[in-house]
Amino acid sequence: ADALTLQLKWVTQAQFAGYLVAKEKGFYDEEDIDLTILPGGPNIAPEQVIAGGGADIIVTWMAAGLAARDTGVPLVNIAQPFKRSGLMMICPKENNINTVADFPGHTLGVWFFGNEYPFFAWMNKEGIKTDGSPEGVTVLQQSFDIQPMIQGQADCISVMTYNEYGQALDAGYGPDNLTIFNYTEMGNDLLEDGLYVMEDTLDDPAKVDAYTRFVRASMKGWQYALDNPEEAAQIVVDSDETGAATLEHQLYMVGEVSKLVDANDAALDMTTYDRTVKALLDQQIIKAEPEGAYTTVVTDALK
Amino acid sequence: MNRILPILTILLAILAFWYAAAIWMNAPWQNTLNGRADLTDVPFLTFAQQTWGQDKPVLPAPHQVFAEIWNATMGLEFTSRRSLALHAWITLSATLLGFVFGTALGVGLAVAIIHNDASDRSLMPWIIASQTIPILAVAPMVVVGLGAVGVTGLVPKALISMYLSFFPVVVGMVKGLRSPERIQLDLMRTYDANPWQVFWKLRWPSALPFLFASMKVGIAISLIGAVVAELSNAAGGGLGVRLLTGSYNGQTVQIWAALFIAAGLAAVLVAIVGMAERAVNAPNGVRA
Amino acid sequence: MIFRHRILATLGTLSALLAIVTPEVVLADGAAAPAGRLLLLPIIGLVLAGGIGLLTRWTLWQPLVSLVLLFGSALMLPGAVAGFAGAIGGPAYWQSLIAFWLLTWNFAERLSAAIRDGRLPETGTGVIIPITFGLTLLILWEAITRGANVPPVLLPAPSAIGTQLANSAPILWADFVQTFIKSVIPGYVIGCLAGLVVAIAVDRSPFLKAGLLPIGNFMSALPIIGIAPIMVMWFGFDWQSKAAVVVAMTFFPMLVNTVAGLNAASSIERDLMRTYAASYWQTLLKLRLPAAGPFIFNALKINSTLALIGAIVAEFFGTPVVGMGFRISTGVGRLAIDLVWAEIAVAAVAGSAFYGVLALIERGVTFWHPSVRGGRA
Amino acid sequence: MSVTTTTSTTGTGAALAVVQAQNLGLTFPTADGDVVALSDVNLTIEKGDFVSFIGPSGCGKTTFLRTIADLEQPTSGTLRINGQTPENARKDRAYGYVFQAPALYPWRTIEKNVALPLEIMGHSQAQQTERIKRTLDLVNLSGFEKKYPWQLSGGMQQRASIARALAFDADLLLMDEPFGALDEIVRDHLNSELLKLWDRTKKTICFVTHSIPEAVYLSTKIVVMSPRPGRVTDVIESNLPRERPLDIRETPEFLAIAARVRDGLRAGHSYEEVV
Amino acid sequence: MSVTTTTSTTGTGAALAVVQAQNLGLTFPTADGDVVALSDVNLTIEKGDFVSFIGPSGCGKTTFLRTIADLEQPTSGTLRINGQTPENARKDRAYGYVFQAPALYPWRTIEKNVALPLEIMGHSQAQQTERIKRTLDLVNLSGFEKKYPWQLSGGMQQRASIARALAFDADLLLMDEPFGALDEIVRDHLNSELLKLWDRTKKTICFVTHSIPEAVYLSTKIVVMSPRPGRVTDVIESNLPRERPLDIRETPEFLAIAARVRDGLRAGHSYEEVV
Ligand SMILES: Nc1ncnc2c1ncn2[C@@H]1O[C@H](COP(=O)(O)OP(=O)(O)OP(=O)(O)O)[C@@H](O)[C@H]1O
Ligand SMILES: Nc1ncnc2c1ncn2[C@@H]1O[C@H](COP(=O)(O)OP(=O)(O)OP(=O)(O)O)[C@@H](O)[C@H]1O
Ligand SMILES: Cc1ncc(C[n+]2csc(CCO)c2C)c(N)n1
Ligand SMILES: [Mg+2]
Ligand SMILES: [Mg+2]
Repeated sequence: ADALTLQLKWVTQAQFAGYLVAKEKGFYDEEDIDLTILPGGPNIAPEQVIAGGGADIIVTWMAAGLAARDTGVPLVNIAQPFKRSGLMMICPKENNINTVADFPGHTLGVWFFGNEYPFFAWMNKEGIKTDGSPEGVTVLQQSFDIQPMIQGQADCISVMTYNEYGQALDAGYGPDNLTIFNYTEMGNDLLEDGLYVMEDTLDDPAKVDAYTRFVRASMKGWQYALDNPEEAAQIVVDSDETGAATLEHQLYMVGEVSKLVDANDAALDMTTYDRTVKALLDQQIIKAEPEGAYTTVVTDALK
Repeated sequence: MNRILPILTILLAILAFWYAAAIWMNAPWQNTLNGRADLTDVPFLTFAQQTWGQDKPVLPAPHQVFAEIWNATMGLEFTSRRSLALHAWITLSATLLGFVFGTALGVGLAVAIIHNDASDRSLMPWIIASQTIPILAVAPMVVVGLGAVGVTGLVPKALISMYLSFFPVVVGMVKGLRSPERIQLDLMRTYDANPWQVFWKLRWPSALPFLFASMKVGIAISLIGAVVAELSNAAGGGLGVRLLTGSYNGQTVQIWAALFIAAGLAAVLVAIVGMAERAVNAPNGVRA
Repeated sequence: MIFRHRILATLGTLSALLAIVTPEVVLADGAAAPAGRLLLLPIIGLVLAGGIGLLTRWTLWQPLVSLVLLFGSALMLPGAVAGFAGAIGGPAYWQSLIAFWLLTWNFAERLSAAIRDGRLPETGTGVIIPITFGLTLLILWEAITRGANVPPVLLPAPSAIGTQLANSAPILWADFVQTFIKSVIPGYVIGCLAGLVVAIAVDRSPFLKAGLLPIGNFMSALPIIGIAPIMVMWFGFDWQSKAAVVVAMTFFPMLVNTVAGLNAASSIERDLMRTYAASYWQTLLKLRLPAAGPFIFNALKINSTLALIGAIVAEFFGTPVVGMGFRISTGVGRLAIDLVWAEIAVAAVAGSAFYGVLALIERGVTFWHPSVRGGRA
Repeated sequence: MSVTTTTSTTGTGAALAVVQAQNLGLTFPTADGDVVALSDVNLTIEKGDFVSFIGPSGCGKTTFLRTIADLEQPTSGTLRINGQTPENARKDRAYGYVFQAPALYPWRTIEKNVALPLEIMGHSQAQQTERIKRTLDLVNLSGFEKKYPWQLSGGMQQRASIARALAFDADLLLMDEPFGALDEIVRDHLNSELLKLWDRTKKTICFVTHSIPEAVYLSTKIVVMSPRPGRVTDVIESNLPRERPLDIRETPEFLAIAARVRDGLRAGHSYEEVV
Repeated sequence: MSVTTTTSTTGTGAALAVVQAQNLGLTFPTADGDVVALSDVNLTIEKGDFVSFIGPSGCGKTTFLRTIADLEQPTSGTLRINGQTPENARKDRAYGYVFQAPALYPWRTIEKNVALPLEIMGHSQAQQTERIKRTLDLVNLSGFEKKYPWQLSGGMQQRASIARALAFDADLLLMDEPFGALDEIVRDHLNSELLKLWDRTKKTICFVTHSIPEAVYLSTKIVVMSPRPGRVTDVIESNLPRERPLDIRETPEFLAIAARVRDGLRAGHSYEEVV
């Protein structure tokens, strides 16, 4: 069997249900792939892990992947199961923020660690300064939870539809007392959880073949997860070594993730890709139009 | 008895203060909740009880924390991923491994330093400087870097523990190995003792009290190292990971429970070193 | 002693000689290799000259010249051959590195022997050895990261970090102000003062002392760093929460040390005060606080390293978009690892300077303590 | 034992007694049983007396001095200093104490160490300067005012501690082996200086020593003690003249008293268990 | 100064000399200038001599003993121990050294402390047991074998350290104020014990003391030293018989020698700068 290591971008949760289910269900074994899944965390940069040789494939956001490519880690997107973004910004109504025009003068919570690019692209597009000046907004590096909103430390916070938004709902917030800015609905979405490998490995046909089988099994896993949310959530909970995942929350997450993933099509959507590249170029996060940052050999082979 | 009483009194005072603080800190959220539920004029006692029973309180009440500790240790199979006992064990093993590494490294460096002027002069300033590096910043890179060369699991955490715990050991041991007075060293010289004999018959026994004092600090720091290392890598579990995930999910009770268990662990470890100290000292005849 | 010097110098010189004659095993690029070898030769020659300088009889200038030669060659080693893949990373390359290491070690041995024997003054020359050691580490680091092709995103070379230090000075300064000036200093001052005051208060009551001390001892052994997320929850994301973490981390070491220090005055020294029928405050000010000085400074020094770590860790749990901890965590996320290391370097320098200043003040204030007047710390 | 003692010490008008001990006892409770440090001690010291205490190690000399100084509490009997309780006497700053060890504060210069009691007792700056100068002169330490204790030899440190005890001019001096660490010549010198000081100032001095010649040379009264439990076995009144040149030590009168002291000592000295 | 000395010490057949110092000098370099601890010392000690060194504090007594023991290096002149360099003598384990302080290792029992040199010199277990018993008997410490040093009084500790120096039977004993911490009675006792030991074993003994009677009582030769720089000012040969009861100290011969020593001491004693 071909041994492959997959580095996730975050802790074990239903955001990665497809891979976890495929492993648990033996889909990788069927494809003769011996897969190790490494959970991520707040200080683990998958790009760094793969550059150091600690993983073969990583799950990461396109913006972070391209930025890494720009700094000399030649990452290539081989598949993109996530078609839409789950990122949102929510503001409790009492803060009187109803449109983007209301932002100036307020404090906004943003996730960093490679997750900040969509926000800055959006602000860039709206022409809002992010340096804390009165006519701009004050940015706060938000912890990966909704505490800044509950504590009133930020006027708006970042959430993922499938995770923190659920926590906000639990805490008694909802569409009627929140203003919600959904990146996808605003047309500001950048590509999220894609699969990336190192460019030089694509020269090796055997590797490409292994990647192809890996992606095929993964998509099968996604399909299975979307079809059987309860079982998928249970698998996620069982795979979590930290014991932090709860069935209820993971079930919610599977439901929300299913709205973002297309289990039948792993191919990259070029419109979103172009938007992502443009956003990064506009912000000068990358200096030049990327060449060869994606390949279709794997997704083509799937057909 | 007259040693326990003051401690108990202080503990009670802390507990009382804690309950009061819990009311105060959880009140805003409780007011929001009550407001939503259209509850007005809640009597104070009821309100207090509400603040002590929140799901995700800003400050959990002591009984909530202890209930969580109980449920997450005694209430679960040890092998369950939710079991804090399991996570404590994971952290403990990294702590112990790191402590052993750290003590060995510390003693080794100290021996080099006292026997070799060049090492003393070159190493000591950098050993101090090494401790000013924010280890938490380096920890993830250590984990990733070692992962890249195939070292995963316990060892990277243990290395971070080692990095923190070797320091008190070097400092203490250098002091200890240098603690023999000149006259005691001269005595050895009049016997024409060789360096090996001087070390084992004089320096080492005089350094033992220092070694144990440093090991007490070292093992507590080693635990901090393990927790810090876990904070930066959720893989594999451990108390640090529980702190982290607790914080992601706003599970304050879980954070506090993990903290308390870490605290208890530190206390037990220090106590064990203390017991070892007494066991070793007894035959050496050192006064209690 | 002299014998060991000889062995070291001989080994080092032999190693350098070997570097000349070792054939390249791997020739990555047939054309580049001979050129790389050519470039390596004069460098190895320099190392050799340095080694021979060390081997000959001891006078003061010889080792110094050797050292200059050694460092000169070592600095050129990774730099000059950067373009020649065949030479870098080859056996000759590693041989010269080993030679370099052995010879600098020999240099340090000789210099410290000279200081010990009184041939060189302690002041001034005393700092050459640690500096040499630090430079040697840097050079080895540079040479190894380059020679072994360590991915820069895992561990950048010191030169890259240095460049980043220079280029990002404004950012680094802003971060330094946010973390060190705004969080560490106030937190440190408040934590230490509070520990001191509480210790003095506790000291008056044997009951409180009996109750608080074990608890304080216990608390100072705890992973207090774990309260960072809680403090961010309580005190907001700006510097206040970081300062709070620092206060919590520095309080207990100070409490415990001061209480121990207040008991450090010997019973005969106290009896003396008693024979004068001195009041509590007179005894405190004239005897017990001065006697506690070394303990208090001990806590101050411990706390100086704790404080910085505490503040940086707390920044991992939410901060404005400035600060050393913030830069480090986002830097890793953006793979700006050289910036991360530049930040770490700033932290280390700031921390060492903080510690150094405290150590200096300690020398001044507790000049009378045997550990201070007895020479090296 | 107390019988011999009583004869020579009681029956004196209490009005003049600087120290008066009656059936004084002191027991230290320790982990392995009580230690009786003083038992049934009867002693009267009158104004202007120079009393030496001599006895084997551990016989309770230091304890007795400490009890006078209110640093230990007697467990039985009564003790009066200038007719008051030891505590009140201490609060009156009735005595200066020279400990067995110099007990100088290492962070203070010699002059500041001598100034310590003056500061505490609230003397004016001018008075302090004057007294420091005078007492340092007296113990031959002029020129060392600005030195720190650890820069001085053991003997100089001991002299500084004597200066400190003299600085505030208490009428009663308690000195616990002040010259133990000094060589014979210096000791001789300080002995005669001390005698002169005593003669000039009419202070009352309680002096602990291990040296028989020293005790005989200095004292008007020699108290011989024996250990387990600490008792006074003999009180020897010296009839040597107040004026004592150093070579008085070779006179038969001197040697006779010394022999009596030695006998008293040897009697209380059950060799094996004591040393 | 060296003139007086030379007359009485040189000119002896070097073959028998245990210690032979010629123009010996030792200077300590310190931060504030050099300290001349010994200068131009000429001295010959023959086999079986009991030599006392006496002189004010800081005159170089300890330094001279340490130089013999190869614990300090002379900066001028020559020194021969049994005709060898001090270093070789030390490597031959030619002497036993009793320091000014007991320097017992607190983690070893008394018997283990005495065993220390034997362990280091590789004596067999049986030999060790035998010698420990013998030397502890000699210093009257039988029964205290299993005690730790801190469970013993100062005097007992000092005796243990003497036992340790005797255990390996070196022919030369260097003793630096071994009885300084003891009271007079115990001191007398140990003095006569030491004399007996010396008489019985014919060892050569170098003995530092501050006490004139002690020096006179014990020695065949008294070396008087004076400080700044440390010089030998007088070497007094004692003609007292080898057999010396304690009351020899009251004889006129004894007092005469003592007076001579005292004069020698006082001469070298420029009081102010020395203490
Ligand atoms: N704090 C104490 N606790 C218990 N026992 C004590 C204490 N202080 C002194 N002793 C004991 O009381 C006895 C008398 O001690 P003290 O110090 O008065 O003797 P000393 O005559 O001054 O002896 P030295 O000549 O050695 O100074 C000794 O047996 C000693 O062990
Ligand atoms: N290591 C040293 N460095 C500098 N000076 C020293 C050193 N050791 C001794 N001295 C000085 O050498 C002189 C002689 O000292 P030594 O210890 O030999 O005196 P001593 O006669 O033994 O005095 P004591 O009777 O007080 O023991 C003194 O002035 C002392 O300060
Ligand atoms: C390193 C890292 N940080 C944040 C996200 C974004 N994200 C995706 S899900 C989620 C909520 C946590 O469960 C967050 C914050 C990420 N993908 N990787
Ligand atoms: Mg005493
Ligand atoms: Mg001496």
